[in-house]
Amino acid sequence: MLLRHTTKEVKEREGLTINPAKTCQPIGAMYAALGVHGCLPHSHGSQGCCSYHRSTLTRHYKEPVMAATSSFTEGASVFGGQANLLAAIETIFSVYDPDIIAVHSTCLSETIGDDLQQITRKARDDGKIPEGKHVIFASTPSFIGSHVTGYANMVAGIADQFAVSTGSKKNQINIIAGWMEPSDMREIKRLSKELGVNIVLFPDTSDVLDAPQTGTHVFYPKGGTTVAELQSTGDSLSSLALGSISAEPAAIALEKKCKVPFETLDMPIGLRATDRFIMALSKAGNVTVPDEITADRGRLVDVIADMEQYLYGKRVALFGDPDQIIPLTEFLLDLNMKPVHIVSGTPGQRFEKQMRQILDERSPETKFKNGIGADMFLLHQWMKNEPVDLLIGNTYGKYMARDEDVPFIRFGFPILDRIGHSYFPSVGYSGGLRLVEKILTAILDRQDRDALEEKFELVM
Amino acid sequence: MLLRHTTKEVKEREGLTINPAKTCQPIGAMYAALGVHGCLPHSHGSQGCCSYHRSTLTRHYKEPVMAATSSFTEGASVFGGQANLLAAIETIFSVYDPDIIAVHSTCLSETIGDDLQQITRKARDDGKIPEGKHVIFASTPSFIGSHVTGYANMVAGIADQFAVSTGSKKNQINIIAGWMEPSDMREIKRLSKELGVNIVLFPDTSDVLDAPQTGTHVFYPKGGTTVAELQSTGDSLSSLALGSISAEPAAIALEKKCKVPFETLDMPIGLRATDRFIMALSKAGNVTVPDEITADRGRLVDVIADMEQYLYGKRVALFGDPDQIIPLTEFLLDLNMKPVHIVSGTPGQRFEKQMRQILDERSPETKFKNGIGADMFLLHQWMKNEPVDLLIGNTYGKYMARDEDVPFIRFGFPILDRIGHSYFPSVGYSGGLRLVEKILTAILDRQDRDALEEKFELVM
Amino acid sequence: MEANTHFPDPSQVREELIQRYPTKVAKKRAKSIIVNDPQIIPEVQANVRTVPGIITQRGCSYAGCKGVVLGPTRDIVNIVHGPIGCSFYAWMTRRNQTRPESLEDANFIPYCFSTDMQEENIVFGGEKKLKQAIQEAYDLFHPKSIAIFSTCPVGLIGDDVHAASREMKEKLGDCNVFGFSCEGYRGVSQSAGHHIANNGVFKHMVGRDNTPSEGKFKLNLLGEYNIGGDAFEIERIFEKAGLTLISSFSGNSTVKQLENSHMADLNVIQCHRSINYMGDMMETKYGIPWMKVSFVGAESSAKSLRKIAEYFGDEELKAKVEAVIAEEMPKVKAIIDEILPRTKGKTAMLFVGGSRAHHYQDLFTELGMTTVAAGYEFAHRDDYEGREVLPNIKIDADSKNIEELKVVADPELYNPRKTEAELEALKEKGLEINGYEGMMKQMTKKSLVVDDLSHYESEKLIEIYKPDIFCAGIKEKYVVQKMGVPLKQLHSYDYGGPYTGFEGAVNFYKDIDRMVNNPVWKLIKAPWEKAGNGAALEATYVTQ
Amino acid sequence: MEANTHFPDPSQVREELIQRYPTKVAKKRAKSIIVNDPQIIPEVQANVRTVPGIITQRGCSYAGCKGVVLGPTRDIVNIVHGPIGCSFYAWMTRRNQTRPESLEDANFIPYCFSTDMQEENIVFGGEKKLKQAIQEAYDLFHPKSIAIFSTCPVGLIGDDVHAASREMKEKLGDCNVFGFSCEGYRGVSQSAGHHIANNGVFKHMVGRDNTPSEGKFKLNLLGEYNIGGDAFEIERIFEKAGLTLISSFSGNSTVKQLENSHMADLNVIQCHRSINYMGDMMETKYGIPWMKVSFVGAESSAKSLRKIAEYFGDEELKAKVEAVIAEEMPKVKAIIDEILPRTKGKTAMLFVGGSRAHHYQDLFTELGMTTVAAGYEFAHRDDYEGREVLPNIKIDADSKNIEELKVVADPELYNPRKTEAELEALKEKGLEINGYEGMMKQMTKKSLVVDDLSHYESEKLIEIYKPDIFCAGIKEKYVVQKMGVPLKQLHSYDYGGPYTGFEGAVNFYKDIDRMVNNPVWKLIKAPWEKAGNGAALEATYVTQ
Repeated sequence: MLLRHTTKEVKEREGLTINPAKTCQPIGAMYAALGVHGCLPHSHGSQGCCSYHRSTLTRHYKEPVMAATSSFTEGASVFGGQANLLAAIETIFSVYDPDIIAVHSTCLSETIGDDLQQITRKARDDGKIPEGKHVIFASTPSFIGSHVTGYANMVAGIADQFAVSTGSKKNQINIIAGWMEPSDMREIKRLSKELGVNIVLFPDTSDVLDAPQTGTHVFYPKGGTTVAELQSTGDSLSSLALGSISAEPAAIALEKKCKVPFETLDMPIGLRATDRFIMALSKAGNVTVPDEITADRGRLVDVIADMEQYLYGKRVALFGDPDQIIPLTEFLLDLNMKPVHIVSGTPGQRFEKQMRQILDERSPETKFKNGIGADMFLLHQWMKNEPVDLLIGNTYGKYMARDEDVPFIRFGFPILDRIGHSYFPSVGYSGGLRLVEKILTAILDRQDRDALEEKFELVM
Repeated sequence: MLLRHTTKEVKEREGLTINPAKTCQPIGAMYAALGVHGCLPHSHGSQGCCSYHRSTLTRHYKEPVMAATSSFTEGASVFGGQANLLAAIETIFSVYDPDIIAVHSTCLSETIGDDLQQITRKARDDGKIPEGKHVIFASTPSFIGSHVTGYANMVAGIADQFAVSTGSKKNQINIIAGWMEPSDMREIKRLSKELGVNIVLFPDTSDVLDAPQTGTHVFYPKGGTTVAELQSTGDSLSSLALGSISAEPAAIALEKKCKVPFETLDMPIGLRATDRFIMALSKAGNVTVPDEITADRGRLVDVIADMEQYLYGKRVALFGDPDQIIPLTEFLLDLNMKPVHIVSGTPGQRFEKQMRQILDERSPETKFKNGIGADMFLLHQWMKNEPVDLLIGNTYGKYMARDEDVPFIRFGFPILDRIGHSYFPSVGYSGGLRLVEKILTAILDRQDRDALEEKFELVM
Repeated sequence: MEANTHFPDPSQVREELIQRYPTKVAKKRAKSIIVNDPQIIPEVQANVRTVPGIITQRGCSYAGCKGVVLGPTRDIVNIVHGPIGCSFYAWMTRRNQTRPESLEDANFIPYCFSTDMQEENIVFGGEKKLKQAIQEAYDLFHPKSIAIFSTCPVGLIGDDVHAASREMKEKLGDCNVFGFSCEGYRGVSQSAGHHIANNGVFKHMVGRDNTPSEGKFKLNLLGEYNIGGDAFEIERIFEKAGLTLISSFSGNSTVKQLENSHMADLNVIQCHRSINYMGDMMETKYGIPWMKVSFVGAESSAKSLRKIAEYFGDEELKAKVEAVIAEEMPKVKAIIDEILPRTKGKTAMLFVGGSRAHHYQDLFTELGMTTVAAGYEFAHRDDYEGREVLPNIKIDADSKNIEELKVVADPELYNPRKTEAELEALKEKGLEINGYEGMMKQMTKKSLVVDDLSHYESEKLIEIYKPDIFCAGIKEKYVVQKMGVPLKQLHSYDYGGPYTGFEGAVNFYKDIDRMVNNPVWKLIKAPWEKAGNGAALEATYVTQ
Repeated sequence: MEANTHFPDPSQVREELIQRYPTKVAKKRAKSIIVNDPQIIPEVQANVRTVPGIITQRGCSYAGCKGVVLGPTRDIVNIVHGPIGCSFYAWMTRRNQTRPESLEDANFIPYCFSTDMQEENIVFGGEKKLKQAIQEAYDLFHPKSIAIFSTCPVGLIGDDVHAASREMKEKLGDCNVFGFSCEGYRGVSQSAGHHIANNGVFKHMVGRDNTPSEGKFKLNLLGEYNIGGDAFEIERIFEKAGLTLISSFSGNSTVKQLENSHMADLNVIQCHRSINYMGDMMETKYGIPWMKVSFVGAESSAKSLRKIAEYFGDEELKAKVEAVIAEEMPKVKAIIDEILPRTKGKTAMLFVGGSRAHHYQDLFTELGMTTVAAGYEFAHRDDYEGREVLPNIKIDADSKNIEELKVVADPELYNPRKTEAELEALKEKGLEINGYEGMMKQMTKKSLVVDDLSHYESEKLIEIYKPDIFCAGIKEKYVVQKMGVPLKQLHSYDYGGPYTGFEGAVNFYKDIDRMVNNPVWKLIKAPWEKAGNGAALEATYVTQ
């Protein structure tokens, strides 16, 4: 047993988190900033934060992840980090020449009270920001929220600090990407194009964190939302925020600053969430849905219908980030599966509310929990008490899956031990098909493994 | 042991085929005909043939497969099948109203000597073929070749019987699809569009054998190459035949009939075969390759580079159809893997020649065999003598994989127990990425399964 | 029970089914599309040639002989003599399960053997290659028995598989080699192949081993092919009831069992169509009566057990059978009670095989569902109307070449298990010995009976009746499902089962419940396809 | 050995590396970029603050303390006091392998423990939550020991983890609880954390258990963290040679071993940077000499074994060590002979850690490869220039707050294992006791030494030198590979290993061979990207 100390008996814990189902805000801010073209994320704190975040993102994407740090030492912690950040800005623009530096704070700089707005203003006043270049920021103390809210804060910061309302509307819709893979962002763009709606998608890590091997390291890869696009978001007809936790804050910021109305949707994971996305986007863009999208949808329904017997009633435990696992839970129910245990480390009442909406009618007995105490240790204990047929979650799930001998699907962040997530989308109908394929493969492989010889099936 | 009677010792066999790595011609002809819009395949033989072919194709695609039969009884076998076929043509046009009936022969009708050309001519002369409708045919006796050559014969028949040379060239390239999945054909079209080359792809089973669930059964789904497109192939600038066994005969037929020059390529499976396809198509269409295709290629190379350590030296056994496993073998070598045993039931010297070209330099010790005697029983025996790390082949491989406890990837025809093949392409760079993902998943899942607890890896 | 009255007039339906056919075809098909009346049992045209060009469910003689009857045998090396396809397509595709007692016992089911005939064998004859193949199979596997199956060209080119088999049998000495002339063109469907298979097994296997068996109540189970483990469940019940199964024909069977099967005292027949020949021949030659049973459905299983007990006439056995039923039934009832509210009132159609379309109606009845239309793929009139029509059936040109074995009482082994008087007494108790009443008696008035349903007719029927479930085979499955109607495969069971006996009934109930109540059928239309787009509202209910 | 002469003038390279920096930065960086001369050993600026904004490889003090030194301990519950991230990122990411003797033995390595501090804990203090967490950990797991690691805000808000630990240790009674003030901002890199960890382990663990151990030749292995199973291989070799390993610091170690480690008679140090404090402190307090060894490389392993045998001065041991070497070496040589022709003449760069950049050069040397540039991520001048420079190192403001423990000889346990005379004699035999000569003596003249290499410098170096392989960490891996140069991770070993000892050397040779000769690097350019499209020809060679 890998997790040999995990007991079946569940005891209430108040002080100790074991095997968290979340990490801290700054890494989310770093990821979000990578979705802006020509942007260098900057971690205002100790070197360790930046190193850890870069390492984790690198392991997930198997791609270069560039970011700088204010390299706090004890002096900075005592006297404040302004000098470090000013020095960093100077060094960065001269050595790495980004269009934008996106600074996020850490628990350290927040605890000592560094004011990023004030410091960046000073940097500008001191002439440390070259003409046409930008320094933006987001407050992301590690002791609040999670990596998901850190992402949300940086995306909101991007919206707030770039969007300009010129007074004349543009025929375009903002799509604010919740925390999703580059492949997902690429698919959102493809779908929008197929639908015939002009969009500005931000952030957009496609062509950044899925860059080709070319023999050259391109420090600022070709992807990412451009400054011009970001500025234009203030003139867009409306915004669609894909994810109430990770994307909505940016939509609110845009509404506040530029009066761009918004609608918040689930991330388009699974059939119905994609339906809602397509409906909302076609409505926002005033277009009819082309047959090819309807056909793609029909292919997904077709596979679900054809393979329903293998999905029916299968018990699933899942953990991950709220904007992903909320629509995934709905999708599992549409697959006639049974999500039985769900945890998400990210705090917030939206999770509970949305889960209730999905589960109350169709699966009121499902156990779910988020925020403090909603860790993988708890999930594992639940699994020991009420076993499941399938576990879905990030790479750390593999330890539970092996101990409990449960088929396991990698989904979410981080995925450190397999490739594919950054190249093949999970969103949209095609993403739904991929999820169904993965689920079926997991279930059928297990059936094949465990079948008695006389029950080993040729056709399934 | 599922295959408990399979001995390690290899004995030469002359009479007995055990667990074949092929099936018979007519099913290939049926599959090819489904790739023509409005076409009903017709099996000129006993009912059993048609029933078996429809069943096998249905199990592979989990889709309706419509085809009719001449329903031979003893009388027809004695007196010839002309009456049956004429009756069938009449019934079919009145009941099922296709644009085209594509007749293929069977061992039965071939043995008794039915002449399809003569019978279809008689049908036309007798007024049994309505105005504007077509009856085409191919000779596909089961005792020659394999399902692959049956496919090739029907595709050649389609080319030969539809193509018209009007004397004025059209700015388009024919792409003759070797036996591939609807998903592959869709990807070929997508790539050609991205490349900016006008093509006529035939046959084309996309939107036929991957039809959406709509609540209605569409007898002739929207996909398939149209008659007009097929007729225009005679005016195309050139043809690219994707597969020397399954596609080249149609290219030769077009050259013979309409003087359309052709080039034969491997099916674009894997990096280099796709390179050659892109090069050939860009040359034929006189276009430059857009950056997005180069980037897709770069992403595939990137993943190979990043994950090379898991691929390196892994020993692979594979079986399947020549036009697929030839480029797959090349791809495995490019992945730095070691194809060690290869069988293909389809006879013909092209296989040996092409395999030699690929293997002689990089892996001269690889065992391969095709045609009579190249069955899965032999492959299994080879595996018992020299074990492998991975088996690749159609669903029937699962029995060997389980017995030998070898990871298994489903690839080829038929795949009866999983979904995905018809929706996600194996061709092109994205298809290569999918293959690499599958290979890595198989290898890494096995590593995870077998790892000692202290060697169980978080990051891979 | 009357079929639900909101259904269209079945005779109008019949008109609609045939109106698109050419006149001759329509005329012919009309005779196979019958409005049922269980009181009078109208005649159904069956076991006739399918019109060429019609998209039929049917297969061929080879499929019936090799695929259905011999396929499930575990320790015979079944070599298909012909081009590769026929053997390939019958390779494990029928899910005949088998359970050898140990790893040392033979099990050839996962293997596909073929002579893979090439053009030269067609031109110059394939006997030599066949004999070579037999020799190689013997050298590799040393089986007790090797069976040869002829595919279409074999008969045409004149290969004598029987002579070749005899020669090799003699040469090998300890291996029983025999052939079947089951070329695909024989007869009009699989049915011809069943008959050929019955003949071959009877001639070459039954009666070879006269070793007496232990057991007080010895019977054979005929026409049970252990698809999805059906035979396992029946075996379980037999064992529990104290019945000794000598041999199955042919699910989970062995050569030894088949060769010893004439030592049983009763043949019970599950699939009448495919194996009734064997029952008759064993009755004639050995004096073993046969009795139609059905272990499909919990009630039918109970009834069949009681019939068997009654046959043996032993009070202890009867008590044991009642005890078994009393133990099994409550579990079944509990599931029924849970599921019935969700299935009651729904409708089914069954078009499959030569027996299943009849017996699976019992399971639907147990679920409160009505069978509105049914028919067989390859049955004969007796399977529809009952064996009493046998003397009136005209054998047409397509079937008359199928050999009828001349069977007589065995001078040594004939031993009538029941006297005429005993049989009479049993009949008076309601036991139909050597009889079968067919499907139609059980179906409601005005329900539709269609033999050899065509694809065209199936689509029409679905359009008109909109059944909640349709039962057929793999070729029909996705067509029907594309129309939004779940299809239950009754050949392969959709890779589920077993469906026989008590446990099987529970499996079936659950599967049908899952299928007819699956939410996926409500997901078919995209919100933007729904009228007035009022659905857009519904589609956004999870947003905030 | 001279570096290959076709390389650019290293001092020009140095100019190129710094020319883009702002003047002050350039001036600072220039002192850390040194052209080597093994004869004179120029001074390398090291262990100084990284310029803010520079993209550095370095991490923080917490990473050095929890991640590096304490992370590999198996049966301590290591609770990170702070917001969730720090604990999350150090969760199994360093591949410290461990092998408990049975399923009953504790193994907390796959667990991540955190107090997950929230805003209220920052505002009102987190000690209460910390004590609650300790209590909960104790109640759930009953560990022998609980260690607390402070993250950045902890020191700033004034949580006293030491007081809290003492209080809980007393309360729990049978659990040793102690804390580390390893906040991320302390020092300039992980190095500060190593020192803090050394102090804590020395204070709270070493010397708690005076049970004498069996074994004639007892030693501790310091600075070996069992990444990829390195310690397992060294353990294998020790056991084979008859050496008794009392404790590792800290790969595959247990509380019991660490607490008993002062009973050993020799400390051998693998990673000088992270653990030399421990060697010195144990020498002072217990009289155990330490000796620098390296088990990276087959020759180094042999040499280190001989040094240990020489230290113990036992002839039998020496003979046994020679026997082990004689047995192991041929297998290594055979592989080298096979691989060398494919690796000889190739070049490597190593920028990693505080020890590996030095020792892995040996493995490359064994492969016939030249190290053209190398440097550490967080080392001190002594790791470059040798411990003789220690007295001359100026401690700057960033490091002077790292506690230096005042250690004196233990009144009871101090026991010098060797007399001054014996030590002198050993030195004369070439054994450097309590010494380390550093990396630069071993490197070629004109090779480049760069401390705390920045991202910018690494890209420049690669552009200029085009090395065949680059060794660094995960953050650098894909950057370098995007440039078409394979990168070998020397922290995580790319999830391979072990690389120590004889078997490890073979593993490394094979991996490097695979990497530098991988055909994938030839596939980077698409045929249409190749000049003149002559490549199109090549690309079609398989077509017919």
